[in-house]
Amino acid sequence: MTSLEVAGLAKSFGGVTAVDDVTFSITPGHIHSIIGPNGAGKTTLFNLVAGLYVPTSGTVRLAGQDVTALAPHQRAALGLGRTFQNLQIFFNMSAIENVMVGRHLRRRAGFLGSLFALPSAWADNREARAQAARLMARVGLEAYLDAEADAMPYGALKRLEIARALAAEPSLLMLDEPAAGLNPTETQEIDRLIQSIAADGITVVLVEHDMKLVMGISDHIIVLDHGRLLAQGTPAEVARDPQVVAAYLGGEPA
Amino acid sequence: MSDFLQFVFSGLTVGAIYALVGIGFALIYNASHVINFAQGEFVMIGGMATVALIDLGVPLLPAALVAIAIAALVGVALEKLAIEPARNAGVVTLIIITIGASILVRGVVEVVLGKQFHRLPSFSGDQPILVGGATLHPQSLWIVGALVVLVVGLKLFFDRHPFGKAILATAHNRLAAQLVGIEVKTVLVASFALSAAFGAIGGILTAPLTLTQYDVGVMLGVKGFCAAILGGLGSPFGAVLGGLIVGLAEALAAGYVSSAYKDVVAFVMILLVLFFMPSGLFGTKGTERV
Amino acid sequence: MANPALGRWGGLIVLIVVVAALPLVLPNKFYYDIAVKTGLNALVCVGLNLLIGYAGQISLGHAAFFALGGYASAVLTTRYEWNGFLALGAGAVATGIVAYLVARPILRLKGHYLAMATLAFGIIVSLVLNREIWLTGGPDGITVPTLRLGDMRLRSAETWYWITGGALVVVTYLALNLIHSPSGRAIRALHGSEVAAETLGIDVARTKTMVFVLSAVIAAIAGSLFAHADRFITPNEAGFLRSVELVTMVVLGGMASTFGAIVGAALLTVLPQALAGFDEFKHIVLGAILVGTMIFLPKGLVPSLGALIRRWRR
Amino acid sequence: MTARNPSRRLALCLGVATAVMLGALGGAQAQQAPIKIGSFLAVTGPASFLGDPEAKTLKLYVDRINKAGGVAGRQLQLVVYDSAGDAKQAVSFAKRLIDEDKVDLIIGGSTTGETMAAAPVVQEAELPFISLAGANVVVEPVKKWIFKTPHSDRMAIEKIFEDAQKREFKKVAVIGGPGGFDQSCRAEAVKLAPRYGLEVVANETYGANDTEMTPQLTRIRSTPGVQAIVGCGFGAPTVITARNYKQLGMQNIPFYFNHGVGSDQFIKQSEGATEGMRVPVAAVLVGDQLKADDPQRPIVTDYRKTYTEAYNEPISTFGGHAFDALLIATEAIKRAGGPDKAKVRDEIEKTKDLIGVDGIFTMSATDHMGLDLRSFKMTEIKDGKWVLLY
Repeated sequence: MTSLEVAGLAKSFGGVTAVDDVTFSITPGHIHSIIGPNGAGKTTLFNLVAGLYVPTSGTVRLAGQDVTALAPHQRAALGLGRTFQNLQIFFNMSAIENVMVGRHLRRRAGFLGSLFALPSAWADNREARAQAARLMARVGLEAYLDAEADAMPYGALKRLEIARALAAEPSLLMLDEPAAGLNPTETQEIDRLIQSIAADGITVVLVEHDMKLVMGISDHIIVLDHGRLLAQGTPAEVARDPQVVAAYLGGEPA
Repeated sequence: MSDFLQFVFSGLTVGAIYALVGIGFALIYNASHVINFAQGEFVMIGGMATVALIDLGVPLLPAALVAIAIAALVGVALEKLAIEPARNAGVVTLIIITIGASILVRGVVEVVLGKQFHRLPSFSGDQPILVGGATLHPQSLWIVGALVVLVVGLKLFFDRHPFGKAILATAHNRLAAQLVGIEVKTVLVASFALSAAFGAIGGILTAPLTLTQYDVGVMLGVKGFCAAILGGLGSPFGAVLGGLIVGLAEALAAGYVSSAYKDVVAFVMILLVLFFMPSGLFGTKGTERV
Repeated sequence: MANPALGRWGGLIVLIVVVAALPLVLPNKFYYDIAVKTGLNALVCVGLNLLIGYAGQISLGHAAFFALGGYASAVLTTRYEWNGFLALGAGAVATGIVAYLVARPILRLKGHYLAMATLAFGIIVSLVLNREIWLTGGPDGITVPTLRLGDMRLRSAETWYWITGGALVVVTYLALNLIHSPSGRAIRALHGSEVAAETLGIDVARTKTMVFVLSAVIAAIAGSLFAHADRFITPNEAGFLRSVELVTMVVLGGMASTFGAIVGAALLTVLPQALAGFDEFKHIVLGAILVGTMIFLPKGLVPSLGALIRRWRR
Repeated sequence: MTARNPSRRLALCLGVATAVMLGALGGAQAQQAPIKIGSFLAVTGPASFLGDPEAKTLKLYVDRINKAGGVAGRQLQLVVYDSAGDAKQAVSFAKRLIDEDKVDLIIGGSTTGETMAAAPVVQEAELPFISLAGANVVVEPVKKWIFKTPHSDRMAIEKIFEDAQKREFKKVAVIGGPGGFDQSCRAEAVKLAPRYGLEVVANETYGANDTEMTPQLTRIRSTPGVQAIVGCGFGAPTVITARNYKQLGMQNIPFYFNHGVGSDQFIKQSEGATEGMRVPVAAVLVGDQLKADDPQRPIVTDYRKTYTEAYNEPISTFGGHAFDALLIATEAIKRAGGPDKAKVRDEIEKTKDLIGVDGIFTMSATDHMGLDLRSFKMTEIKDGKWVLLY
């Protein structure tokens, strides 16, 4: 049983092929990283898996189920969560409300229940707030509970996105450059956080530039270059792969 | 057949005005990504200012030129005083600002020139020209002729003149334009002035055919917006085609289907285009980056 | 604010107190009439604010829903002699269905395109109301009979004041419920980031449709009440400028602020009255206020003032 | 179009326009409160042809009456609101006049739309209301509190069709707008045509804010056998219709307009397009051409002189409607001995042989207009002037 399976996936934008015939699978419960130089197609791949882009060809399977034709919110309901390279915070809400949105899939009250404040909506609110507060504490944001999102520092927002994604209780969590723009201390904290998430049994897929982070925590690495799958394997295997060294590691002193 | 020709004449005349307003929308949108809901007011200013000047005894040509200049100045003022201070505002806010500005402009004209409606004498008399059984008003020739001249002029300006090229470059990529030393602020001001002038010319040319009043700008603005969207937002030449299509569709619908529903035609058309071709007939598709 | 819930329900209590106390200072029927119009505009704006302020979707055609509700009441009660309340309900349901049908294709659009599409929809509705004279009476409007509750004829301005005030309090209460519920957070998430909302399992198209239909139904009910309160309605109620007026009320008062919407509606209903003495310059003043507010208080009056008070407290 | 009078729409939720208060300034004799006359008129907007001279006439004559000592020993106070021709605003202003200004009587409603919109409010408030609107529907069926001064659209159509019959026309086309007055006029035309041996072969309509009527006129032009066109309407659309008529080179088809165009403004704005058009109008417009023994001649001459001197602009039939309304009202108040609403209403209904500028009024419980065809004159526009035919 695989957590995520991608077969022959391709996406082109008006003649430019961003992802080209990529096939790989991801086993449950580990930390997987997708690396590659800028423009290798990592974020496009994320967007294809999340369902934000419709692939030109190929299939995506989540936990064995073909989701290629499903909308992003349907994939989310199947246990797929993610964060974004360019922050996608709800800046029109407080920090804790951002995380509470993450509880959307776990709500019981419907639209009318919400409108008329039925007991189910009250219960939802109570439960969501408690869960959100717990998750914010877990990512180290307990000081920001009722802060307005647009007044928070960048590093905190990065962690807020992770807390929000966790609130949906995903089985597969995709993190797009969680350490980008963070200082070394913050990066270390993120490192620990990712490991603890994986320790809870959530499959983590990471896109990251910080090689030290990637090499340190990944169980399995997928290397993309120019939209194509270049190599995959353990950090040690990948680091030894001459193609990878040539294409990526060699080109950038890490 | 002569009826058909008559409707085509009528449609092209009206369409040419929509086109002029539509070009204005496109120019401003290109430079600033603002939809200027005050665009119709430039048309109104053109007509009303010319009427007022002629009433003061100024001959037609100088009166028209001064009216165009006044409209251009209002355009510049709009950019400097209302758009620029709100540069980073959202779409809705900018829409409200331009709507507020249009109310302000109408209010000023209402106070200065009154609320009565006015007319201009036709440029070349009212003797209709007979063409294939249909009649063509000389003023229609002026309107369509002016559109052709302005479009060709605009094309040459964009292709040949360095400043025209700068405007195009800014529309294409603002940051890059800034990096190669284009004064984006000047481009903005010029775009507002230019689109105001186009609107004013439209207003002056139509005033002899229809009537002009302090509030004629509203509907013309909306129709011009239709033209701009139909042509693909941000494409001045698309807007010209969009305007002519809207005008023709209206006239033919009025003639053959129901005059009561001619305005509906334009809006139904725009809805269909938006539903099935969201980037307009001649626009290009963009992709959202995440 | 230390406790957001306090501000929320505190605001509702203030609203109730204002509605209850206002009659003490209203000198005659004419002022009741203005108060009724303020209340009905506020009603529409509370609903419209859910769409514009919270969900972040602009509508330049919302007056169409108001007018559809009003005309449903007018036409069904005059031409088909329906009971007024039945007509009101039918109008709300029918408007909801219309809104549902246009929501999907229209709400796929964004920004200026959405503005254009909603504008076009509104204008089409107003044109139909103008042209179908046999049904609507044409541009000169249609007279609407008095609303009857059993044997009671609801016609005095005072009666309508209490009906409107009550409706406003109820709808405000519902709106506040919604905003601070799971569905409400989903609605607000659309404004914050549609992609993020999608990846958290929010069905974007469905959520947009829900809020669009809800705001349309509220507008339709307000329109029905308006038709009966005024006993007259014209197609101008569906017009482009009426739609713009409604959006302006929301934006002026403050987007994503329920009480802002009410304040905006009150201001733009009462302000023209206050300016009656400066008739000549009324539009200049109004235009200048709109532009000025948007430039200097881009968040609208209520949120901007709220921020000011919070800063001052600190 | 919907965007009728736009900035006003936006600015006015309720609609409040100029409140012109011409109060009793002679403090000495003002022991008694003044008699309040309220009015809502289309001073601006597409029907400003009508409302503007009406408002000016009311102001002028209320002033003169006050200077001459008022009515029934009391001064008059005039409150005028500008409804811009919008029915919605007319209702608001009618309410405001009744509830806030507490007027004793209302004159106004320049247009049929405004009048019919305000009618239920006025009926309910039970105060006399003299409308300046043309359509027959205003007084038919008779409404207890509502009267009107202009000739009705039915009379206009009768007058036009009589003329058409004399010229041996058989087939006519009708063109008009969607407003109440236009609608009513077109309906009368269709209804009355057979009685005059006429057939309405084309019946075209345009939108309230249309800027050109070319398609409608083109269709009339290509309808076989049209011998005359009858235009129903007032204000800007009629001017555009006339101009398009000329622009399409249709002058070979005779054109009649109804009395909604009865002002020099119409001729002036149409720039010669109206040459040869025939219009039935009230006597006031051709006052200088009336026979010397015409009973209306003195009052018409006096009104023309007074108005032109005060405003330095030509008179219109619309100002005349307002003049007559004020005349009927003041005469009734005099007879009633004060502004008691019920008494004034009864006295208005008893108006008999009152010579006004529109004609000689004799009202009754079944006739709240009180005019007949005698005072309605057929004119032709020649060299930009109204010329009395008969």
